[in-house]
Amino acid sequence: MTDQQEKQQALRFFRQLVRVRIFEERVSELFVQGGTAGSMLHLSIGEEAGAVGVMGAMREGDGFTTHHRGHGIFLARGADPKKMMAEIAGKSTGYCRGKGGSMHIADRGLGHLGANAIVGGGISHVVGAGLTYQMKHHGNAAVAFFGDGAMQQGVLYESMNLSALWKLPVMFVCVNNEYGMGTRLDHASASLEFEKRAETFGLLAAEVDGIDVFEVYNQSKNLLEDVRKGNPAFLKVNSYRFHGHARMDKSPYRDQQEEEEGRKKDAIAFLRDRIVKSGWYQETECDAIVEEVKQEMDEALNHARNAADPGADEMYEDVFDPQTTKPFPVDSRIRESLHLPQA
Amino acid sequence: MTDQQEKQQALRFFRQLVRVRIFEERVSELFVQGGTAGSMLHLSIGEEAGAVGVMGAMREGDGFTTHHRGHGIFLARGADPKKMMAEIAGKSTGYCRGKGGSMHIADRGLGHLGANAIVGGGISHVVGAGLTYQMKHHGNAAVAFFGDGAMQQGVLYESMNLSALWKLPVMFVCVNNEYGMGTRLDHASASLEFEKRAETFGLLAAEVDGIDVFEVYNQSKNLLEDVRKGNPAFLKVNSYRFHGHARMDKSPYRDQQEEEEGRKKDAIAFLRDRIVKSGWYQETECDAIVEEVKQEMDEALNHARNAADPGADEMYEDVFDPQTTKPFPVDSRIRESLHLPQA
Amino acid sequence: MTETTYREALRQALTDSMRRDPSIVILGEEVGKYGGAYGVTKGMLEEFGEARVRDTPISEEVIVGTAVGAAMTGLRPVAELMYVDFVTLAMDQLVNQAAKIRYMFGGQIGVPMVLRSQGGTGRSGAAQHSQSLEAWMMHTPGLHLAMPSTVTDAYHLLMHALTLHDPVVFLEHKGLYTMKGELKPERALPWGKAEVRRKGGDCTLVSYSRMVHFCLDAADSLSKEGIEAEVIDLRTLHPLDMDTVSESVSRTGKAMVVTEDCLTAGVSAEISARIMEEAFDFLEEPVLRLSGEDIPIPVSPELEKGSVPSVDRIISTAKMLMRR
Amino acid sequence: MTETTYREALRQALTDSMRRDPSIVILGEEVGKYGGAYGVTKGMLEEFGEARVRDTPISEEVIVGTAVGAAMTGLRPVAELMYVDFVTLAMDQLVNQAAKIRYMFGGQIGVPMVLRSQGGTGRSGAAQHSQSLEAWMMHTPGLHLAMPSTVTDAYHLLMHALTLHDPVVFLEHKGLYTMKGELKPERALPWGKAEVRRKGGDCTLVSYSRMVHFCLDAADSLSKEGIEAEVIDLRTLHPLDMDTVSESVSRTGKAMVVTEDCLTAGVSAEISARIMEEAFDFLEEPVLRLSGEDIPIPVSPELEKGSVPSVDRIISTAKMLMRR
Ligand SMILES: Cc1ncc(C[n+]2csc(CCOP(=O)(O)OP(=O)(O)O)c2C)c(N)n1
Ligand SMILES: Cc1ncc(C[n+]2csc(CCOP(=O)(O)OP(=O)(O)O)c2C)c(N)n1
Ligand SMILES: [Mg+2]
Ligand SMILES: [Mg+2]
Repeated sequence: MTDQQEKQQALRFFRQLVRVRIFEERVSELFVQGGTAGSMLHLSIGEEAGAVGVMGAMREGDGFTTHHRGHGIFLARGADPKKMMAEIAGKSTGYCRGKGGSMHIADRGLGHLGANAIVGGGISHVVGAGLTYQMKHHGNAAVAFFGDGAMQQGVLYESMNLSALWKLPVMFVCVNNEYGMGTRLDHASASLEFEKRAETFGLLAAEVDGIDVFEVYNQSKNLLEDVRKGNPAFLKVNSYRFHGHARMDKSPYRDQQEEEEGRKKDAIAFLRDRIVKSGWYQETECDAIVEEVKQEMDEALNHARNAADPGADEMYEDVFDPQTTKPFPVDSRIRESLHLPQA
Repeated sequence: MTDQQEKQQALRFFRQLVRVRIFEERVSELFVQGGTAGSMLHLSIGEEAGAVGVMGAMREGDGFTTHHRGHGIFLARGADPKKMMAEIAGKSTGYCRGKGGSMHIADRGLGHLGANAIVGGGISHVVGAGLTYQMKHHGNAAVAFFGDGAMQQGVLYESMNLSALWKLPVMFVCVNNEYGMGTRLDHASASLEFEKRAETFGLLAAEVDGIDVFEVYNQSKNLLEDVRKGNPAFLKVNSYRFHGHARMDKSPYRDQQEEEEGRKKDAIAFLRDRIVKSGWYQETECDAIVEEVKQEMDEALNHARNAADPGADEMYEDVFDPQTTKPFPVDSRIRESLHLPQA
Repeated sequence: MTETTYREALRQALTDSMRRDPSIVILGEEVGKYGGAYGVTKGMLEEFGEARVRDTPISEEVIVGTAVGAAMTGLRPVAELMYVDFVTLAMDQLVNQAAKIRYMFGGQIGVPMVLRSQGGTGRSGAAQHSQSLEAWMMHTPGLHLAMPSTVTDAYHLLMHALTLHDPVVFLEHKGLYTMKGELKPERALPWGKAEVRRKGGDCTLVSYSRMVHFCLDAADSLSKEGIEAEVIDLRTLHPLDMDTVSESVSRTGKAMVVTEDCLTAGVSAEISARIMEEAFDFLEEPVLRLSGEDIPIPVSPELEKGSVPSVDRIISTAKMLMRR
Repeated sequence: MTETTYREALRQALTDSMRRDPSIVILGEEVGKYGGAYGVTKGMLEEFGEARVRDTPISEEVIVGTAVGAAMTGLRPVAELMYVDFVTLAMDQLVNQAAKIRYMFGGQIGVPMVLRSQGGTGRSGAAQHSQSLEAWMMHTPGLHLAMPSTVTDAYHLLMHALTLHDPVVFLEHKGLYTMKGELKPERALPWGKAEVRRKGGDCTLVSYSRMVHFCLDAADSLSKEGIEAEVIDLRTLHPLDMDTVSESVSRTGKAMVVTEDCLTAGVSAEISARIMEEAFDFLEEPVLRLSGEDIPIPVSPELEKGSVPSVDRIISTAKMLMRR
């Protein structure tokens, strides 16, 4: 990368990081106002560089799945914050027409094969996507994002093995934020040698400090080059979960000092500092971006607030391909059995 | 071990190995005569040293589970071949009263917590047994025996992690016979670095050549010492499956040369050779043991043939603790609903 | 009268049982320091220590498998799955192992464990955090299955579950944890007995777990319109007390089963078929099933509500049942 | 008439479909070189090569998860689970993922895959290799569920399954693979239509998979004693063709559901409840359920046989049904 390219890249990354951060803050507001569908909202504040860095190295045509803490990843992929926010609010204009919500956002067009509310649930899907790419879309890669908690789910190891065995273009990205709910990683896993472990399943492996989006980007880019050739890889991005597990959790199980230390791993502050210190841009230019993003996200928030709920009958749609079979509503069934006219 | 001890040990091992081999041959006969319950019979011929060596290092009070190819392991533990053979024949005098069969033999008294017909199904039970021992029977160990095929089941890694995390007295023994049904291990696993892998889950790990029962014994003994102190371990015993996967399988997927080579890994021939060459005992003494064992196993075979089938009503027993609830037989239910007297 | 929450009653049952029986251990995700995702085990780590209240990694299959192995060797584990939806990851251990071990081994080895979990709608948890999967367990021989609806039952059923020698699936409802009621320590209907929660001679409503309360509310309204509904709470789905149900239907001639799980091949199918088998001659109308729709649970709060029975729909359905 | 086995018919359907549709891939344990544990895919590796006929490790969860991901991105996978008992290891992928993805994602992404497996008794496979678990899938919205009983249906249902845009669970019976019959290539009853396999006006026997043959044999014997039983083969459990069943029961007034799965909360409960709901006024007797006992399957061949319906018991039960 030339210095000029790096400079421009830095600004693009900065905007993306800020977008994730402010989007999540707006989700939080929406929650406080009672506007979200439920409270199972997992904010990715503190993990922005993992999302932006890896996504920066991905290409059009690549597919991916995320865990329940995937807003930032999808946003970094180019998601429309309005449609995201509407989905989080359970509204009809959302990505999934208000059926999926925060933990089940997906978009076929952007290659988002789905957020998943089962810890580890989406990991094996990229093995399948990788198979499709190997057979039909050579050069594409499939990437699974998941938390450190999923390192303890057996399906991850089955997935690694099969990817390596079949030489699939698959990358496994562990977004390590040190915690699975209230359990610190070292209380969940006896060994923390995850890269070595991945190697013993036949994968390439690397670890990167999630404070530096450029580092994440570079590592991902390197790995993805091999991945596209059929060498699956594992990448661990180390970061810290700034807030609670879900919006209601105040993390009473963490001590203050640890939290303060952890929150210093702030990829936005880190990058801003570098931008300014390198003389690439002024503080004011950074501020301007922040303001722009705030406006973008306020609009998303407003959109979500004002969007319509799905119609009651939509409940029965999308269970099956509409050309085939449909659920038999409970009330219709009862009326039929009593020989009463349908309502 | 003194030479005298070693010599006696050798003879004990020899007898055990021969018992396993001949027991399996008799099972095979029983099958051919149509006397077994079904055809899902998995013979452990070729894997005798794994069974005898590890069991030799275990103690009374230790618990274990086995996979579907576990006859030899249970026999080496001290099982009564009559009750085993009867169970394999589905007879009422079997270990499980004819309900479990070859793949579900168990015996509380001998610490056999069950053979399992689900590949990987019994592995996590030793984690639980290990927990019991840690809390109530300090010094005991729990050992899971499973095949190389189970190395691809996620539950193994969940089990390893939890054992290491909780420092449980657990040993995982992979009886590697190179094949899972028709699939050679290198077609099932991209990497064969299983010991290293176990280490990255926080376990002690070792590999041993299953031709030499003394080696298996020594390695097991070493590991078990640490295991009993709360350092879980993984042991891979390398052997070869002499015959087909199940009694009907002729292994057409293996080439002859490989099979010939594989069958040279014969722990019985190896030990006999050593016994004779070391001048510990004569050929004739070995032969005498073989004859004795043959007789023992013939008796087991006869017992199984002549034992009674379980009574038809036993079907409803053992679903629940007899003090509580019992299945409602389908026919009784029908009679009741038609107001007919019970049969 | 001292009021207790459902959550506290469960905790009390665990605590009383653990004080009595040193072989009881609790294991599951976040059961210790965090006190349980729904707060049931809060404070128990402090009383019983890390050896008996064990936080596990996120490894559902091994959580249940470990409980099975521990139960086989002399402990009495209470394993917790945070959401019943996650039992999908542990079905082998629950169905092929826990439920069958006594049988496969000819009665030698029992598996005295309790698998606690919670299900149901009400928190916009969407398709993977809102299911009611009890029909699967009811269909599995070898399992006891309890689904308490009241504070008192939460306590007594859990107490009893912790004395059985076979695996018990104990399913709570996420919508009931904060419900208050009187915990009557002295009384305990036997395990496997249904309870008539409200007497009535016009029709019989059969239910369990949260839907019992919906039925009771509906019955109150119906009563104002002159319809007296009898409300039966099954309490346990195995054992299943059909005698109480049949006796009621033989008086009312009209029955309706109200459940939150998906209708097709769900619990209401079994109850409905059984009512027909046992009270055919008394039935004036087909047994109605008012259950969850045959759809995944949508996240939208409005759609979610519409996907399972409501008090209003119980009322209107009961009226349809009573119309002629 | 050319005779074909059930196994060959399945293979033919896979082969014809794969020749037509290059996006179809087969994956599972031993499906390639070994040709499938029950020989269904024998020779297919040779014709279609290793890219399309894929042996997998023993990793059920990832077999199904891989199929889901492949289906979401443009392939049409046929995943095989060697025994349906092993679906316990893949329930999360089947139930929480495959079945719900279209819905959760608002209709954007379908999961066109077929999950083939086989179940049932008959080979002394004992408790973990003999189950009939179709009720679980029938209870899961989002899944099609086919259970062919004949050579012709084995072919046509599988052909059709491989054109649907949603996940299909396709359950064969281990006791049927060697059964011979005529494969009628031209005829195909629509997906979701039940077939009346035998006409009769005295009572209706409703069944699917292997039990259809038991019912037909029983009906032949009953006929000699003057009882004419109508035998209905459901063919698919989702969609479920109750019209054909209700029409029959409205004529006969007497119905019996014969299934191999455990009775409680099994498929026969659903069919029984539906018959009552749809043909209540015509029912002269309660709908009977002749299903598997509520026990794990024992290994002893005699006990195993006793644990599921037999021809003799169908006959004797039908006679009881007809007694008054
Ligand atoms: C299979 C399963 N088990 C448990 C849960 C409950 N749960 C949701 S998120 C979570 C913690 C996950 O930790 P991690 O994977 O590190 O992701 P993070 O929340 O830290 O982003 C848990 C236990 C779940 N959703 N799915
Ligand atoms: C969960 C599960 N998947 C598949 C099978 C079918 N099966 C039985 S044994 C076997 C091979 C197992 O190989 P391995 O673990 O190496 O044991 P071995 O037979 O070689 O002793 C397979 C695939 C099974 N019983 N359980
Ligand atoms: Mg985490
Ligand atoms: Mg093997």
